[in-house]
Amino acid sequence: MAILLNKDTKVIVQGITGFQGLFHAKKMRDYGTQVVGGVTPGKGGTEIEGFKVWDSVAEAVEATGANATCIFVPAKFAKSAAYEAIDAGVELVVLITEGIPKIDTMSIVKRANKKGSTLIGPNCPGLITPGQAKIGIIPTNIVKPGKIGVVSRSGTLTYEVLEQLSNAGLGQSTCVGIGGDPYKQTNFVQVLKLFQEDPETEKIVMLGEIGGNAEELAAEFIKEHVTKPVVGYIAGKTAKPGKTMGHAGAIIQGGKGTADSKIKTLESVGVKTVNRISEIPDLLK
Amino acid sequence: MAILLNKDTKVIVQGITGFQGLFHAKKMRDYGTQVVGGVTPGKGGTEIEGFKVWDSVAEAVEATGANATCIFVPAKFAKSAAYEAIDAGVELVVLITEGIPKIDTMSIVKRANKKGSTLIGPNCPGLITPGQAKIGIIPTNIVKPGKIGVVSRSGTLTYEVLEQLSNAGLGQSTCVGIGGDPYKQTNFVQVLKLFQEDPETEKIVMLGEIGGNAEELAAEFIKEHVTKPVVGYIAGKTAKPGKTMGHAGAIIQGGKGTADSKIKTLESVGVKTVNRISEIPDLLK
Amino acid sequence: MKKKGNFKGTRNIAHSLQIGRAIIMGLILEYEGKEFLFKKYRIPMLEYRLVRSREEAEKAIDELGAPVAVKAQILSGGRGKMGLVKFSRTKEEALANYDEITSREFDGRPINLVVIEAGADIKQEVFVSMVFDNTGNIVVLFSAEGGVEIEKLAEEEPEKISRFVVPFDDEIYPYMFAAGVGKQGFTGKVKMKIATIIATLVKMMVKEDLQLAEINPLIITNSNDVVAIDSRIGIDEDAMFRHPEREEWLSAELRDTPAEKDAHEHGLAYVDLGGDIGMLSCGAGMGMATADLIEYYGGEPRNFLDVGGGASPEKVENALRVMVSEGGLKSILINAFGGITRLDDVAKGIIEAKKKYNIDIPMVIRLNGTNQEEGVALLKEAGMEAYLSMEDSVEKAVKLAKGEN
Amino acid sequence: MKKKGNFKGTRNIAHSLQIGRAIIMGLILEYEGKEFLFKKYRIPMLEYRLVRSREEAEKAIDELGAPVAVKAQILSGGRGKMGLVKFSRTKEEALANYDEITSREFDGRPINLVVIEAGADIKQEVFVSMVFDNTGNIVVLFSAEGGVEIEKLAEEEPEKISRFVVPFDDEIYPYMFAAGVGKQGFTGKVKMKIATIIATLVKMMVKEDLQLAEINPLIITNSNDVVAIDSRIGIDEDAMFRHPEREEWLSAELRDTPAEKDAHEHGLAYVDLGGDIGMLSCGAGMGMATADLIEYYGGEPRNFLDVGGGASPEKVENALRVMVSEGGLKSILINAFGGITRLDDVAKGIIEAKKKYNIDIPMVIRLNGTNQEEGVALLKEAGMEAYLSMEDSVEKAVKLAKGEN
Repeated sequence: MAILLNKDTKVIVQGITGFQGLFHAKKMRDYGTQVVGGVTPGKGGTEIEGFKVWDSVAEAVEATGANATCIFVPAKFAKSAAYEAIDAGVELVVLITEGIPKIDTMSIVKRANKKGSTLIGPNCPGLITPGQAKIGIIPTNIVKPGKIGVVSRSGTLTYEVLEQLSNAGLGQSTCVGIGGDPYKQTNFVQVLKLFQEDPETEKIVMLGEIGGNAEELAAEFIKEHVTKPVVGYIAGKTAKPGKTMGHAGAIIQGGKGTADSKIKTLESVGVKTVNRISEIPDLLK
Repeated sequence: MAILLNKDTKVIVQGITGFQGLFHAKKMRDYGTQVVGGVTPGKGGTEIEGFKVWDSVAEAVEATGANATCIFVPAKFAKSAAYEAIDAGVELVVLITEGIPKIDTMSIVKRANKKGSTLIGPNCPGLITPGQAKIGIIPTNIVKPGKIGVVSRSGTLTYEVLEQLSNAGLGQSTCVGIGGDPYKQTNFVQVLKLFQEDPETEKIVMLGEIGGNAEELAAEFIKEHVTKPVVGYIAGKTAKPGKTMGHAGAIIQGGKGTADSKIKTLESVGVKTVNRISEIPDLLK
Repeated sequence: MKKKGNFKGTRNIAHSLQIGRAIIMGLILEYEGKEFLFKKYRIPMLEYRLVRSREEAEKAIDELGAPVAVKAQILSGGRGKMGLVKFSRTKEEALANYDEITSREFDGRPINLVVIEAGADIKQEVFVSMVFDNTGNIVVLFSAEGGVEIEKLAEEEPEKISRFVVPFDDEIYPYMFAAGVGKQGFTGKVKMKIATIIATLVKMMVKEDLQLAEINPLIITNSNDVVAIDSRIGIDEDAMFRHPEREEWLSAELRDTPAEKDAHEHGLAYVDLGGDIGMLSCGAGMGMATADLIEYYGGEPRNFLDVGGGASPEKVENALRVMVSEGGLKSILINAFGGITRLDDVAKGIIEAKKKYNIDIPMVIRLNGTNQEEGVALLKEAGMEAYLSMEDSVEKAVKLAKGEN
Repeated sequence: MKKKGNFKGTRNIAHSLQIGRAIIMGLILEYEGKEFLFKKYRIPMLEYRLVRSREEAEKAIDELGAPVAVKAQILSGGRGKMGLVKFSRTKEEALANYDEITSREFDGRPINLVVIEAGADIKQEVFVSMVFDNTGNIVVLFSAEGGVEIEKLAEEEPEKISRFVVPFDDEIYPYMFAAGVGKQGFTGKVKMKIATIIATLVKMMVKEDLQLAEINPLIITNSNDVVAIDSRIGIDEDAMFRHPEREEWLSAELRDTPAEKDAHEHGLAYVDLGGDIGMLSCGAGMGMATADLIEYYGGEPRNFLDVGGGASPEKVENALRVMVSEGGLKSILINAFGGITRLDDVAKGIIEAKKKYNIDIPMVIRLNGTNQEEGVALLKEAGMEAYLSMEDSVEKAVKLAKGEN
């Protein structure tokens, strides 16, 4: 089963005629993902490396029945691209683009919530269900099918963890990179819920970072709703506390958001946390 | 019972320190309406002719429990004033102001719909429940309590009708002036529904005008839901068809909106229509 | 144009007499739509010049080079059919067309504003037009078949028109129109250029307080550019306080006849209806009903003239001045119902006007309501009578206009 | 500031090392907030001049007339406590304060931008500050007790702070803040002036892509004017493409150290962390984890330096150049996990940099993943070794920095 994505998911790539879009569209297809085409406004009716191209998501969806999209367009156009996918009723919108203005991201999240799309990202590596399909840029050579669910705020760090898991013989059900931006729709809680409900996922790895309160919210959720074992890692212990967030920021943030407070909160609800990534596989055995 | 407004309704007046606001606040109070105060931003804490003044509707509502407002502020500030009332949870918002930009009116209607306020107007004379209370500018000397519900798109024409009804011994349950602007929340249909449900209303008078499709929608509603007798009048037979509405306007409007087509549609669902206002009382007897 | 901000006026309803309340707007000139709106929003256009004299026309033709189009600037669509837009292959032809057009009149005024526009390289003409509906949506029509017979096309081959319905407060992007434009046979760059222009117009509708935005034709050139040849824009006159510069536009002058302008400046609503019975009402709905009643009794109202509720003596006096300034009246009907209006004030205004402007056209006055007795007494003093019933007064005015008694 | 538009970079996470990902922003100068934002939105202010020399300062003091405030322009709050804002009763005092302030340094730079501001007639100081929360709301704090001890007030007397939560996409009006401002003891005109300024700031947050907007103090004068004395604004650096003029602001220069600036210009993320182990990672999360691991083994990273995923040899080379340009390194750790990144590219960059910049600081390299064999082979050829495990490489780098082996 896995979560969010499997071999039946029909994926389009927005920005498919760009360098990154095309490169990763091919990688996705090579892995077995059903990439049914792509969208680049103004290039509709053409074809590129075997991918059909449409001018708009609505037209691509009408023609192919796509239910997922992977967005590679530049930050300046990301809002319009994401809106387009959401408006066309695409169920799973994976927004790889980084550097999107905060206001634009908030608008995208709001529209996705309103129209019922699941939005992964922005500024994320996407997701992969090993052995079935991937959307995004997670390398395929470091994953293998199995029963560990992985959810992560960090991109490259995830790859390190995936490889260590695979090397230790711990395959993955699905790995979701939720992305590093502060505003998002799909956060730890949403993915933990899916992993908890997924019969193929037995244990969960959660890779967090300093800042914000996503890990704290995850801890609350785990306490109430997650019965599967969770192993956690928080990056950023070295980081210095911020100085630029203004009085309102400081008052709202309070003492929260540091690595230590996150680790403490997670431990308090039964999550085993590690100091070094290399300790993760052992805790899952 | 009557509809929308009775002697227990607590009314504030927005723009109460302006000439019109104060003049009509006094008239309303004189008629027995519970005018519990008024709002003029920047004049909070003062008093005028026995009315307490607040800086904002929220504060006035908190202090008085007001559940209705009558807005007399200039068109330029009408949107903010109406938003303020809606946000403060005021149930009945009567917007007298005319000349409000269309986009502003659409925004007000949308916000009222979203937050559950009933909006009467803009560009309307307000409403009166004879013998109990009035909100707006309908003269009180021409009405008398009774069982005829009156709903009208026109201001002064309504007064003529009210006087003829009263002179003929036909008192009114409530008279609602829904206002002449094309965009509104409370239209014929909404008022007809309330009159149909109101046990004190026995018969209904409906004063329409050329343009738009409010009368046509009313006819549809009457056909399905109104069992009480309805008498109708449509002003504007003399009017020439428009030339400035563009192709889109012409195509969307089609042949609808003329006095003749409205009269025909109303007659087809059993509404008795008249050519002269003086014929109305006889049809109600 | 009258000052805004008074909370109970009558201007809108005057317009509604002409066009129905659903769509109330002030058209602006093609030139204004292009110069003040399309340029700002970067809608592609051909080069053009506004000219006011034969010398300016000649200079413009020389600068742009033949062929050019010579286009009368009037507040109306259908200029092509009227022969007021003329394509001209040579300079001589262009000047001849300029002379012909400026020799004509429209709406009772000479035509002296003309646009000279560069010639176009037209592969296809398309059409886009949009208005608000009554529920807060912008309704956009688009067809690959531009030209003037759009209403006919809508009736006979509705599938050739794509219709988009956009909530007024949504954010607007070209993708929203791509599939619909695609259905009319466009693809790739041309499709997206058209979709972008439609999106831009929709944004303008909200940001610029428009009530109508139409480009017909929008052309596709042989090099696949998409270019606006015409602009037909209606503005929301109630939003003038947000766009004060529009008070100075040429169209603000052209929109009203001199009598309408005079009336508006005094806070009155005035519409010329073409008959012979001068009509003054206190309140707009009453005005409409009175006009209807005049026709019911076989007469023809000369005008719609409304002083609104609660009018002062001065306002009534001014209204009568405006009314008689137009001439052609056979009788005058004053229908005053006193709700907010004080009838003694109305009577004072009538008496003063009659004296000041030596009005000797037969006058029928109806007074009913607030301060009726005082009003009737004042009239009597001045040798005039008043009716109580609206019907009776209208019937009398019609008879007088027909020379009966 | 680096160019935007690449879809997978690393700049944000570098900032996140300093301030946590929740609030990522670039502070601007008080002067810029006032000159480029407050003026545009008509927030009332006192007269002020930006001066860059003693002559300009003297001229400004003469023009404004004593008393004046002399205010250092630095990218930080708390200037009062640092003695970098000084009220001056006379011209002499003002010049002395100017001399004192400009003799000092902040963040390793001389202070040479100063604002001279007219003296204020202060009846009361109040405080307003706003940021976004993580759910798309703007959170506004307002207190009638302005000054610098706001965090303390929030803790000890929270009822003295009014908190407003406004959805980012709502339309904003002063009425929304009137009751809350009223609760802090204001009424009538002063209340509405404060509410209007708060509403204006909230609008600015969205329209101007801000991440922080704070006025502390906002003052009420004896004539009941409400005037912004300070401005503390953080901008969303990801929105720079909508505000290209900000690239030219003075704060854009001040925000980064020279090494950071150099790094950003080459698409690298660089943060100075103060230790002695130079650290280069391919990917930002990896960088954070590597820094943590360095501390875990008892070392101190000199920097956070990230080339991102899929880096070219040139990028790696530039990163090493930036790293060594800062000095003070006892060892260098390169942690490359090859997912998208090709490790032969990383190896090429390392070899080239070592040669070009004569780097003789002990270097520990970890290569694991895509094209690992090729990378290791290239290093071997150049006389270098590579670790496979992250832990081992970090441990080694820490030992080297401590002079162990």
